[in-house]
Amino acid sequence: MLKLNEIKIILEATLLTSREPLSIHALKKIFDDDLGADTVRKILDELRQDWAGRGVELANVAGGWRFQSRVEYQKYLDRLEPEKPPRYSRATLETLAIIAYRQPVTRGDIEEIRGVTVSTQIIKSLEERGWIDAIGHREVPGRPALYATTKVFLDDLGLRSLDELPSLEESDKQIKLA
Amino acid sequence: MLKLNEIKIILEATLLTSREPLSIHALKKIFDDDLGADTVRKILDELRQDWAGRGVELANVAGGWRFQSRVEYQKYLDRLEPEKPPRYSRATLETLAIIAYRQPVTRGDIEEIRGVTVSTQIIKSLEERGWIDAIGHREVPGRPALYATTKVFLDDLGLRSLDELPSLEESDKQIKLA
Amino acid sequence: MPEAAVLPIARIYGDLLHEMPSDLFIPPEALEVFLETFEGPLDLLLYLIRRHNLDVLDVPMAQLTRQYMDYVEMMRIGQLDLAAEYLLMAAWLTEIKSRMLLPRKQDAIEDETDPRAELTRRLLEYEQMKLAAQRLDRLPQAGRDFLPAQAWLEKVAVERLPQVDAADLKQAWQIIIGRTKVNQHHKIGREELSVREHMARILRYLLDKEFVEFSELFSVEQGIPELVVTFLAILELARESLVQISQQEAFASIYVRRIEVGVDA
Repeated sequence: MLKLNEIKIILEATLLTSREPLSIHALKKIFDDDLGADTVRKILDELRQDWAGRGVELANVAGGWRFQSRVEYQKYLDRLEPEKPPRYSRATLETLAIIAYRQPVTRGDIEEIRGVTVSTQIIKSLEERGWIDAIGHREVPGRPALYATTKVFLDDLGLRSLDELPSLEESDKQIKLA
Repeated sequence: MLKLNEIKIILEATLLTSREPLSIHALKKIFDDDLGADTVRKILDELRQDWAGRGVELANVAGGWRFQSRVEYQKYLDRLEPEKPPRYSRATLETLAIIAYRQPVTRGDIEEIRGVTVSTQIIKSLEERGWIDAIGHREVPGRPALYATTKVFLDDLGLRSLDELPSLEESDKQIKLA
Repeated sequence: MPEAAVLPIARIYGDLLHEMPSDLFIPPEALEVFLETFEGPLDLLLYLIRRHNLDVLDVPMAQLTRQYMDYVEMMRIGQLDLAAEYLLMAAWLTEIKSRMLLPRKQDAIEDETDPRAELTRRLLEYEQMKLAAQRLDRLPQAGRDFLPAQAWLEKVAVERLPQVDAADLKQAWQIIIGRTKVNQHHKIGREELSVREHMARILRYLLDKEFVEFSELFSVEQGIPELVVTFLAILELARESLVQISQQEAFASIYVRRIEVGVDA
């Protein structure tokens, strides 16, 4: 059984390294012990207080909890950030690639191809960007939404049609699993 | 003029939000005041101590300074992110080792040492990971590319320079062919 | 003891194979697994030598060559894809052995090097790199053993969205293939992509309509290739049970509709 202090250290490390906000539900999954949502929330509040007066704060945003820079310190951080645009996580890129190459697909299709769960967050961020949309449902139990890429997606990538995506003739496996 | 404590808060926030390791030279640029490299280094050392015993540590790698999770906590972080970078096959690892220890080398050099053909896929996967790149050509017929490891490779392995690679050892048993 | 001697050689039906049986007998079904664990002829030779060296200091060339040939023969019988490198090594070993059998002349040229020296040099160099690779793999690795901290950088001004280009998508796809080993299932050429694109276009078109006449989905002015692709897209949609194609009687109009089960669109 982990001590509360240990749990706090683990929660802090998790939130500091996560690319996406994490819900309490997700955070609970880190621990073997059946940790109550209340306990997690209490520790998050403690953490928030621990971080008071620092340049980074623990915030509760729509998607969950995340560490983020405080607005007051923005001017310093801006001086560093070179002109490098942010990048999507591998999970997001792979999801997008599957939708682009195999459309129309359901989230289940994507999960089957990737072999892991696809978070709602990923689908949502691509939808919000206007790159994919739900164009119908597959008529199977649960009626999952079918996703396809949009015209905005083609425009943003400078493509006239999906034909212009690189074709994938190579069949070589590039990375062998050990 | 900023107080030392203020500088520390800013440095911490900068390093926590940066996508890449930051050199002392880069960190100095955040401040209007002409901050000495010594001062920055001193504060970084303090920060490192402040973070002792936490799940995240301040590390000094080839590209500079960066906050990263401690290896001991990875097992917790893994529960949230089921995806890991691919484990490399022995062929890929041996190719990487030869490039790391014998650089710059051509594909022919690698094949000579390993005694087998090195597939294009292996070289490509290491290039795509950003761990190796072609830094020129050997001026022999065919002008084969010369490969070397990159700063990203050192950063990803938490090393400051190639000197810090595990030292090469010969097997303690000699080979005597009679 | 070098690590190679400690690690299991192969896993057969869940059991770890730690040592080769001394008579070289390998259950036929284990042969392929076993031989695939070698990274090439140098690796195989090292294995044979290191097994010896536990008690014998000098490895007799003749014996080494014979054992190596036995393995190569097994690969041949097992109809494994016997890489040319293995045969090249076989030739080299035979050459060394035969040169050693030749009587040496007293006035042999001084600078004629011992043919075994080059082989030894290469074996040692390979072994060194093999060990280095193992050590390299044991270093903590970003993404595998630790993660860089990444607090969210709040952007007050314009939110900068990640850039993606077509090459990123291709690379992402290749990584998926690499991971899942389902390559031939997912070979995608240009033709298929345009069919996929039309499938999405048709489904989108059908989104707020109940029935659409078959011909309505085609635009004649786009040319024949376009018609063919549209047709293929409709067939594929039907195959994946995404649309239903119906015709009341022969020569009547054909209608296409999205498949629904009692739910309004």
